[in-house]
Amino acid sequence: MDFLTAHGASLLFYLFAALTVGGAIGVVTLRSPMYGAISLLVTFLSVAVLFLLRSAEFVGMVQIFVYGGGIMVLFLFVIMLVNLHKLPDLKLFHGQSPFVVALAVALLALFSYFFVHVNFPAAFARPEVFTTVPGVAASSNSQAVALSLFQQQLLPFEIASVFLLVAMIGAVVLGRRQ
Amino acid sequence: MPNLQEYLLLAPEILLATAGLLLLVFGAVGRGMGNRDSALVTVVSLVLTGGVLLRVHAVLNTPRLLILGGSFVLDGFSFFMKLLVLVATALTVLLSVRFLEEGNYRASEYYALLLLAASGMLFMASGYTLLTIWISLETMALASYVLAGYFKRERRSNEAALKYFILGAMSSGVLLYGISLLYGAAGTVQLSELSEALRGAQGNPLVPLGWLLLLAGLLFKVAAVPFHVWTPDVYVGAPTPVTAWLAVASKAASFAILLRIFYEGLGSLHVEWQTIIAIISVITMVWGNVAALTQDNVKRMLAYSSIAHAGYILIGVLAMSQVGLWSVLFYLLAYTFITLGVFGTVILLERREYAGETCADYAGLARRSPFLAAMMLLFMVALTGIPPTGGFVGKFYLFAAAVQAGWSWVAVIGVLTSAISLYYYFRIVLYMYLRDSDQTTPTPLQAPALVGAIAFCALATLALGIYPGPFIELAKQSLLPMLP
Amino acid sequence: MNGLKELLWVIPVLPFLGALLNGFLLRGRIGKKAVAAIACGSVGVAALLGLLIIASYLGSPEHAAHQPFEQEVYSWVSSGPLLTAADGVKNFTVDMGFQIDPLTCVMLFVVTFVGFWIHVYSVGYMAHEDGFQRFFTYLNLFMGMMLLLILGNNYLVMFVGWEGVGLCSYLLIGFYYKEEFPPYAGRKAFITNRVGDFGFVLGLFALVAQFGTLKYSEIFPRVAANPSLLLGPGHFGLTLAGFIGLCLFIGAMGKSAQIPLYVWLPDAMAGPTPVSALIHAATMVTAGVYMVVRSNVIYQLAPNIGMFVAVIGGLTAIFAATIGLAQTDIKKVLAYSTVSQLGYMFLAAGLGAYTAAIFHLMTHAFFKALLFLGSGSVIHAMGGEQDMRKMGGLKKHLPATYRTFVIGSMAIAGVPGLAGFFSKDEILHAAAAGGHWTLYIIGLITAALTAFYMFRVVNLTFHGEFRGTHEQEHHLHESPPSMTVPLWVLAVGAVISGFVGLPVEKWNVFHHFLQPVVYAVAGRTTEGHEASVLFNVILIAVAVAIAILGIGLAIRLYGGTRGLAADEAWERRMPAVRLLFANKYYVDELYDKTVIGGTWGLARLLYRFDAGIVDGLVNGARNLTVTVAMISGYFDKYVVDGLVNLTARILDAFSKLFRRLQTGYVSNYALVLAAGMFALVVVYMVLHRG
Amino acid sequence: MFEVTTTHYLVVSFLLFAIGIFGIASRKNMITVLMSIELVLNSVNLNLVAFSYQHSDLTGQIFSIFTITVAAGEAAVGLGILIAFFRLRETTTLDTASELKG
Amino acid sequence: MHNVPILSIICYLPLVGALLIAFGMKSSQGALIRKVATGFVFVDFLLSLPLWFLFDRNGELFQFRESAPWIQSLGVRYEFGIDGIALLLVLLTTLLGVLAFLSSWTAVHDREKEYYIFLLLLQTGMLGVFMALDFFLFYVFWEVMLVPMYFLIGIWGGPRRLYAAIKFFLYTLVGSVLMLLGILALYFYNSSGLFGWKGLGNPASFSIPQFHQIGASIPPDLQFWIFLAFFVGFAIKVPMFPFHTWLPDAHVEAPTAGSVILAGVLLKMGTYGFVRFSLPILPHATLKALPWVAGLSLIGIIYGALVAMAQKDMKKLVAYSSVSHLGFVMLGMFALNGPGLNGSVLQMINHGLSTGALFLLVGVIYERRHTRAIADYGGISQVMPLYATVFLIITMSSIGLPTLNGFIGEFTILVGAFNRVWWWGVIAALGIVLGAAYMLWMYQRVFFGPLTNPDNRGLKDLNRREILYLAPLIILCFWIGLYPKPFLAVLEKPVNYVVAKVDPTYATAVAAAPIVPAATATPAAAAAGE
Repeated sequence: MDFLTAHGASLLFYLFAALTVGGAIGVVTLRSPMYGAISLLVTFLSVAVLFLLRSAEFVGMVQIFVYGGGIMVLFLFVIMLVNLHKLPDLKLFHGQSPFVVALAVALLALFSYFFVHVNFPAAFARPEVFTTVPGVAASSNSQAVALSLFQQQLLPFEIASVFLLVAMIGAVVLGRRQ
Repeated sequence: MPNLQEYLLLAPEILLATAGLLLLVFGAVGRGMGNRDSALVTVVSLVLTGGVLLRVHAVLNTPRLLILGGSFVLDGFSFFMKLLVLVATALTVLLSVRFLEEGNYRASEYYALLLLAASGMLFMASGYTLLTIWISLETMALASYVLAGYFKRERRSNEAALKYFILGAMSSGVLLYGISLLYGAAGTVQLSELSEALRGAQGNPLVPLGWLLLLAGLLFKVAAVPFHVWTPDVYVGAPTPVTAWLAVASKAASFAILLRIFYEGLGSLHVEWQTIIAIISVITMVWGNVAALTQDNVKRMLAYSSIAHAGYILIGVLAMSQVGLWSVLFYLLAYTFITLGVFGTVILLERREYAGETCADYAGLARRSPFLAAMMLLFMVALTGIPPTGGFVGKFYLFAAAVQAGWSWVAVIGVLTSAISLYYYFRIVLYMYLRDSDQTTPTPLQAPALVGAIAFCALATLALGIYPGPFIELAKQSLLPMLP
Repeated sequence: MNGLKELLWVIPVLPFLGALLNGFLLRGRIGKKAVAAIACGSVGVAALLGLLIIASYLGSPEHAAHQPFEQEVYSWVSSGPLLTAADGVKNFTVDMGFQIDPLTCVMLFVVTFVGFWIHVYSVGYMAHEDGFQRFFTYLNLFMGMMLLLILGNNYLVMFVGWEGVGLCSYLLIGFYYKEEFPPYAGRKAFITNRVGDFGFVLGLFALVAQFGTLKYSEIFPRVAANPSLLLGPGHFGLTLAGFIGLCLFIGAMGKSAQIPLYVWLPDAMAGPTPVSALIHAATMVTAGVYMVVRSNVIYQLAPNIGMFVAVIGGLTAIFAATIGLAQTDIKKVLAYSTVSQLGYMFLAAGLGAYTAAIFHLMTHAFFKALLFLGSGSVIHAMGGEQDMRKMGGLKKHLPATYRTFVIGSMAIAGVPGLAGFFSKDEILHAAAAGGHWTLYIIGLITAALTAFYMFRVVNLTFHGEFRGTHEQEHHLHESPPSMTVPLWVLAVGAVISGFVGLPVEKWNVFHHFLQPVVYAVAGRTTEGHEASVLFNVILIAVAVAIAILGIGLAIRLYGGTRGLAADEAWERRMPAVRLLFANKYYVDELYDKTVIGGTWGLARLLYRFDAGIVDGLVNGARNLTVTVAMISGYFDKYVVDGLVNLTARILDAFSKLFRRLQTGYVSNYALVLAAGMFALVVVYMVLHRG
Repeated sequence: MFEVTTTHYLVVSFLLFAIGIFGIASRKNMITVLMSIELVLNSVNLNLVAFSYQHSDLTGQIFSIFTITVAAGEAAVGLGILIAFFRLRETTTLDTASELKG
Repeated sequence: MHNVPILSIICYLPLVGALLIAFGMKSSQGALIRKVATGFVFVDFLLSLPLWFLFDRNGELFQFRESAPWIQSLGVRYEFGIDGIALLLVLLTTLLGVLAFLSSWTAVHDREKEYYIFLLLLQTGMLGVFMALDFFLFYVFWEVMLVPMYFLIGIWGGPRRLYAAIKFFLYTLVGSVLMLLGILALYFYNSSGLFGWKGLGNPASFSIPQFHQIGASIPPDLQFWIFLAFFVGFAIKVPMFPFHTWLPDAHVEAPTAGSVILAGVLLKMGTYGFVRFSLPILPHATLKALPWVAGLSLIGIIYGALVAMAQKDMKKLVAYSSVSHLGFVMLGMFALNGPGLNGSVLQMINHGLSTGALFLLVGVIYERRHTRAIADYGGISQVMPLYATVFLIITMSSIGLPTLNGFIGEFTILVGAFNRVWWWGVIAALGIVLGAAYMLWMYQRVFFGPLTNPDNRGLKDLNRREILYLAPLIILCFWIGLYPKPFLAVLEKPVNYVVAKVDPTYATAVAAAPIVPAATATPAAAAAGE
């Protein structure tokens, strides 16, 4: 029990990390895009949990809402729209997939070579940074984020609006029937 | 709380974005706006933006101003780049008018997207944190995906959009991954802080991995080998004006952030990335030029040529000196006019359904329409880098930078490959002047906007070649603080 | 009178003017009379002026001081600083300059005098040819060039004339350009000469490299005073003098048709006969001798080369003479005889008997020109026929020609009292006195052979029955005075010109006159071994005997009406005496079997050798060159150019490959991107992480 | 050893990244490819958040929010393209789009 | 006089003509265009004549100088000026220009407008090359010239014109771009220095006199690289032995006027480049490269002659003879002494005259018979006596017969070569023999012998116009042959200057001509700075 209390966070991490990766694998391996979407959802949600574990509550929520809500629904719509009944009878993977696997493994090796050479000090995080806002009592992560977002990172925020505008137009232009 | 004066300095970007929005709105309400009107509005707004831009930089009393919490910078470099983008976009609009008419697609969204993308480019030129830069890059990219697929009833246009999108998204994922690693190493995304932090973080393996992936993403945008695979297909598939715009504006903007990040943010690592870029540049020049040799499709040939030119520009980048910087800027300028001119001519010759794309369609052009032939000749000469054209001075400047910085061997490859390029550029000339065609109907020069644009480009090309002084001076206004 | 010599430069200009008028300004605008007037006039005036100038020079202080009179017309080539061995960096300049000294006097007199009369002769000879004006243009051009050659005061001007006469002989040999052979012969002559000139210019380069000048008066006196200048090491293991002498002599070989470069001269007979007389007998071919004598200082410093010259000369002399025996073409005989006589001159020059060489040159000019013109007159009468077997008995038809021809033959044969006798004798004397007995013997044999074949010609041509066709016989006629007068003039020359060089030392005007030209080189004894009178007398006697022997033999074999007709006549009159003569004739048969037969055989052999092998070698050389040329042509096309095209092909192949890599499948592209990313990292690690 | 460090996050994110790349490069179905792109972006988010925790710096989190935004936008446009594609070709198989090549 | 920019006027007059024709006239009015174009070059020629008289033989090295800032930020200036060498070449260019134009009157009927435009542009380009005193400017003209030449070959050329044109263009471009790098290296060494070499810190400039001044101080290793770059550029243009294969194609395919200009002027640019840049600016490298360059030249001499002998096409024969002759020019130049250099420059002129004339003559007969195969002729001198005479004179001039121009050049060259390394002279002299062989062989095959080919019976002799444009060449041939002094006098100063610069032996002996102070570059040209 104290083991759990001691290492609960770690256990959670391992669990959801596994789910994340599992979901991802599902996405790329499952034949039916529908199932793929489902496992993608799994990945999204477990990633959200991983966020929470790094004291990023707000981001976690956004992840759940935007991904789990918006994007996933979008995907499902499209899948419905182009209902792919004749999918099963064509090959799943591209002929070159063995190379891709090989390459992915190679990348894995290469990157891990880099990663093992980094020694991150055991997390020394000062969680208060993520939660406290100067001058505001009982502040929360959301407030902190908001503050930072609307002060330091205001410009990107504005640009993001332009970006979304473009995305909207684009979706409309391309999706609209003549 | 950032004060409002600072936002006044963003006037050009804001103006442009607003214009795009308005265009969208007016295009949507009622019967919407016609092609010409929207084009007019677009050009006007671009010109206005240019004016505002000039004004803004006139009121600046310092060569370099960092605002909005160090996320936005105003300096000669961004100024030059913004002007370049505006000019390029304006010319692109002129190129588009007739094309859209033939394609009869709704014009207003098209121009709106152009404007929004342009504003994104302006932000790229001035962005000073990786976040800002990246988000504006994405804005530009997204718009260009859509524009590439704008002729959605054309299978080729759609295919182009598809390829561009998937590969673009993937590459931006890579780029983003690189950024995240850099962030991980430095703990900041603000360039000046980043370079400070990196100076401390020598030997941190995340750093090289970070900038390598970042570089991979950027090389994709500038279409350097081996990240060029999308270019030929997209250039051929996309509507020709969009192709021109991609080849010029988006390439220029991407080079802007490449320079910004690697000179200012990663200057301390130049010894490492110079060699990498040198290799890439050599491969790119060779590959682009050689691959272009056997292309019969003019647009595809031009695609490869633009790949090759990316290689040339990289020569200037890897010099890692002010001269290099200026040479890149000047070259981008010259290249803009030349390329737009070429594509303009192509558009003028293009019949519906992508006729007029193969070299054979240029046979005997010198007889059918001497004007167009002369223009094309001029642009080909310029692309080859023969005086008295901007292309020559540009190449000259680039190679000068390389030689001075001790990259002569890269320069040697550069000059040799540019000699090779003569072959395919002059194959078109050969068709135009030395071959006779069955059809002798003179090509009609309707579409005054288009012809005007071409003529303008031609004049600019010559001016840059015969009296480049002022333009070089303009380029010299931009100084990036970099290590020796 | 004394100032006249200032007009030296006018002499060569006059013929050039003639050529200019006939060749360009009045081309095709004037009649033959006018053309002839211009041509002969210009040369005639030049000749007169020449005489006057010679006179004025002889009266001038320069001559008294044994100095040449020099005249710089203008500065010709001034070609900047040059590092010379003798005196450091100096500006190499050449002037268009002329000089006159005893040697020049002789040459000038010979060339203008003989030249003028040959011009006159040509008027008659060419009267019915077309290209009359062209002919005289070339002839005048030739005169001008020849005069440049002999009047120049430096080697370069000499070289100008040297090449110029070559050109003219090229043009004149190829005068009948509509036929196949003459142009070929002309080109052969020119190119063979070029081969010689190749040596010549090398000699000049060496001189320049040494002295930075080509002016006689700046080289010879210096060297004569200080021989060490030229005794330094040259090339090919020779001394400098040796190298230069050899190179110059190679030039002489070409110009004066010495072994092995003589092959062009017989072919050169394809030209009109006056040309043969003027260029290939009297003047041009002797230029080599002139040049060797002019450079006597150098040869004095290189005795080994001198000996080489002498040997070549001797060999050429006897070789050509023997060939001459076998000829049936009258001009061929004369041609070989010319070669042989030139050999004689070189024999003399090589032995250091420079004045003797020039002496023979002069006399030879007279009688050989005379002989050629005579043969020309014969050919003219025979309507172009040159084969002696078709002639015979022309004596009565062409009396004047006959007489002059005989005089010429006697002169060349060395009949005492005629020109050839004195000059030839002096050469033999030099050989003997120098103790070069082999050469002396060679000289003697040559002399005998010469006498023999010349009189064989005389007999075959003028004596006996006419063996030609009837219509030939019908229009046999003596030539017009314009042709016979020159014959007589030259005949006179052939008779008297010898007396200027009597074999007795102190009466030898010619020798003393030319002596100043032969420099006394410090530390060397020039020719002039004191020989006893008796010695001289013996030599002369031998020479005379030889001459008589040759002539006699010839008359014996070809004389009278050669053949059965004579014998039968004899038998009818006095059969008794016939046996006696018959017995006598056994000797003749013996001769016939041994000497003559042997000589004939040898002659035929050598002729075949000449026609076949030597000539063949030359042609072979040409063919070889052409083949090499072909080969290099292919080399250029397929190798040098091939490399370029290969590059192009390689690029093309790669281009196609790249195109195939652009498959059009997004997935492939994605893979490429990923791979590229991977590669980037790997490259980085290789470069910077070891 | 149970202690979860940034490295763990890096590993997870990298696995995600690799899988995403694999999906893009080897799946034929365009929808799946789009999903794989989302995977890549998610992996980046993991990095950002992890590093922001590492550095106790909010920027990472902010950045990841933008990433999510961009992901949404790209998904929208991508699906738009897909629909147009489907209209033209009646399929979502990528390989059918290979007219442009060479 | 010096306040009139006479050089610029001469240089740009043809350009003006080209523009006038381009915008002022219709393709239909060919006759008019012909006359106007010819008029322009003729006036240009007349304008260039005064240079000969106004040129001060004892004045400073470069005269008629014009100088104005052009691209200040790079230190590029607009600098014109000529020394004796350039003077002769400029005159040669203007003269040959007139002749080439005259020769085109009947030769070209197709697309006359473009033809004359390109020809005029070419004229401007060539003149600019010889006049430029700023290396950048020089390079601009150098490359500008290529385009019109490409068209002249490509449009109005023979059957394989496309191949020949692109080959010509590619070859020369490869050469010149490499040369460009050499120029840059010089530029930076003079000013801010380039990687690995500390610069001299002079104000950035491309001024050629300036480079002449710093020449000696350039470190040998750098000199070597620059020399290499220049060498490729110039050697291809000359062309020297391994780089010559573009020449025959270009010559054979080009129209007469093209060949004339190509042989007469374009080839001289390579040699001019050597004598103007490689020698005086890179003395060390030159001395080091001596044996190699001389070797190539010798190979070129013999090789060109042999290959020429094997040709069946007159034009090709003449083309290869050019390879041989330019071998002489290069050899003389790299003899690095007075006679060699004088001869080599003089030989440039001679080659321009005689080979130009040869191409004109071949063109004359080609117009009449439309074949250049030697085999198709024979006995021509019976029907065209005057033509035969002229051809003979030119032939003789080309094989270096005394009293004609070729002799002076070749002789002095050989003297120089022999003086440098004796066997150079020997081998080169062999080239002369071969030269006589192939030229006379061709002459005999074409002009002598029976008139076999019936097609040749009707051939007309030279007409007035042809005589008109051949006469000056012949006169010049004789003039240079008989009285070269005036030309040598013009050359004396520059030649001594170069000799003194490159070979220390002569530096002391020759009072080096006063170097004209380099044009002061503007401070703005700290350009290449940082």
